[in-house]
Amino acid sequence: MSAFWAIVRRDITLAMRRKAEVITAVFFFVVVAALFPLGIGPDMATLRLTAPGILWIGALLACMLSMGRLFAADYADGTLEQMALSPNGLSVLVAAKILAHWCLSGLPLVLLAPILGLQFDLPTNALWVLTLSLLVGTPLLSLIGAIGAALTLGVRGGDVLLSLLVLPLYVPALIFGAGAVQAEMSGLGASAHLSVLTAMALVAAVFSPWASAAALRLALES
Amino acid sequence: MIWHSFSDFWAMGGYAVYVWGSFGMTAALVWAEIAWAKQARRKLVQNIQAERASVALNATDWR
Amino acid sequence: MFSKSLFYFSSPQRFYPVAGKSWPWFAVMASALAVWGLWLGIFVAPTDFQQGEGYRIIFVHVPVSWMSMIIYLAMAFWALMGLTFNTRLSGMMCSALAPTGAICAFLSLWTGALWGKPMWGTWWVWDARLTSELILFFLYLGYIALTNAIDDPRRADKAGGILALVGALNVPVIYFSVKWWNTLHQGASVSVTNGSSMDRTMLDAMLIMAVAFWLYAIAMTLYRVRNIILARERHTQWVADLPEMKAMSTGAIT
Amino acid sequence: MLTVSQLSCRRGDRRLFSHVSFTLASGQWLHLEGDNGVGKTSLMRLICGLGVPEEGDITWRNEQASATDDDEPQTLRNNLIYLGHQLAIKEDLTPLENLQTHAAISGTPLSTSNAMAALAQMGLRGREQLPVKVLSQGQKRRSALARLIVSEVPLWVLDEPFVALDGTAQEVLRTVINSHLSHGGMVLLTSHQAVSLDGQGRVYRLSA
Repeated sequence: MSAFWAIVRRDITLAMRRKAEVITAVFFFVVVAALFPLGIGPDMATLRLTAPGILWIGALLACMLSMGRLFAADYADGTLEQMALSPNGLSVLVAAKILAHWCLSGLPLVLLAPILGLQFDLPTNALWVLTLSLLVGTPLLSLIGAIGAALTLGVRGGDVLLSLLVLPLYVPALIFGAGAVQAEMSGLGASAHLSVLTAMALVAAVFSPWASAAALRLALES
Repeated sequence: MIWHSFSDFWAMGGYAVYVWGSFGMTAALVWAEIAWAKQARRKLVQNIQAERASVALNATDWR
Repeated sequence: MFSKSLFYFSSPQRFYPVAGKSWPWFAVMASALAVWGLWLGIFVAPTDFQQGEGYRIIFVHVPVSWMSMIIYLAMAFWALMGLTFNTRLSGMMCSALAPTGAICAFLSLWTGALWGKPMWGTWWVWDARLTSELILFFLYLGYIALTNAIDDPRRADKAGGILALVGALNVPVIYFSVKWWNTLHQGASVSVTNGSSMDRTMLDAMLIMAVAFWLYAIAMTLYRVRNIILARERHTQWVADLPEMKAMSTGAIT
Repeated sequence: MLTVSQLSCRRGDRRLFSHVSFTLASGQWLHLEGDNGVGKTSLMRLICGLGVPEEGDITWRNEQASATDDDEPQTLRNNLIYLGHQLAIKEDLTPLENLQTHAAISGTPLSTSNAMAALAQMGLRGREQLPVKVLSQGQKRRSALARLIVSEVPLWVLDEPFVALDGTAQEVLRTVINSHLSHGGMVLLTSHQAVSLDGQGRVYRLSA
């Protein structure tokens, strides 16, 4: 277990010594969310209706943006092969990297979302549900994205390929995440959506590190 | 046989664009897929033959 | 006995002639059934009293939609075989299936849109089936793009296999999530085959067409897997000894 | 004891080497030699489980080695340290942090004082807390080599360990390897220059 936390700490330390990359993804989220009203028009009723979808798609793209770098640096400098040789098992270390990725790219979005939701005139209860749905949903995005990042590691045009592979797999997360906020606003209650989202995140938490580790071994063997 | 005339058949009861659009695209893609696979095979066989021929040629030249 | 013969033919060298002998039979049967099914579907089946002649689109739409799903399941099956038993043929079968699957998914979308326009008055409806079909099409494209981008065939096969399995797990989740989303939004949930009272001839024609597409997919896959085997094994002696390698080369020189 | 028997490796269409066999027992070292591109690195990666051999076996203490995620302490993967062309050093971390992270990954217990001592032995005294990016190429390699000093595994697989090191550093490395051999360790290494080490050593010439 100490190896797990060592990797989490190392990845966060590395990111803190190069803050620009983390800040870029967060800034991207803010800019995208600010551009949508300019494209749709300032009508508050429309904005309130579209806000959950816009914020969720923004989060999804921001997560995508940083996903390509998840394993790239460790692959390039040989740390990944050392991880593959670790007696702790590669999948445990991959899980640590996914957790660190979420702390750096998912968590800031969760914290920012209620502020951006205010721009869209979301009611208070909807803001809470939005934050909660992102809190459960962004780990799911990191987990699914990790499989794509591992599969496309070191492949020609990997970044574009990554989005082609991963975005379709994000559909359920998007539907239930944005749906939770819409259900709350329409008075149906969000608990059903949030439980499905949680269940999907838990399944992905079991399956994704294992599948990613298998894909990473392929990248190392070729 | 349910059609009374040829033009009747083509008109498809007013749905000609939709029905023939569907059947036509299906036929076109099936044809394209077959042509593509056949061409791929022809190219591949030629490539392999050329490769083998060049290996044989170089082997005699260098001796 | 079964598993023994299974592994016997899982060698590309042994499978190559088997595939070569069998694909023409599947192709002939597929063409014969397609002619029969089209004859029944276009010339014999009566006009639908609700949808007029427009319903005839189902004779391609339903078979290609079924095939797009069956082919993905077949890919997931071969992916599982490849990852558990480590047989080389499995990955080749997987990548041989994908293009036909992608074409079927595209045709399903195309014919679905052409069917939807006269029936619902719109080219596209965000219902569970059409949306899942669209995602399925993206999954096929992703698989093809990934396997083509990786140069090392071993990694391409295995990475494609992982992707196919992850996708296969996701398709039902996507279907049910879109379905739920749709009911919440009170959208149209119309099925192409309203199912209630289909004429016997219509049903026959549709099933015959479905079998024809199935056989077509098998023939195409066998044909394409031969190409893949040749490309992978190009430097082996058995490929050099193939009659087709010699027949054409003497022809080319003289 | 490490036993490699009838190992063959293929890279794409090209066969690198075939039917490589050797054994390596406690206290022994083996110098892999061969022209560029003959597959020395590939052979080392196969032994580490970072590749799949076309045919042949690798056994460790008479057990088949496997690359899968099994946690049994007996497996070869848990008994070796691999130092490849890529140093697995993070430019933004200090040598001390790099060493500590690596110890955590490889499951080696390591106290800060031991880590400092190892870095000092590699001649990095006073540079333990500087980011690696300000160090020279040779110093980077030395901070990677400090892993050997703190490691507790019997088999060392070293790909060109002497490259880019000055005379002093080479001498230190030789001392470290000799001490490992005298404690019953095994060393498999490649080098473009002749290697003189204590203990029982051999040269294995790899050819296509």
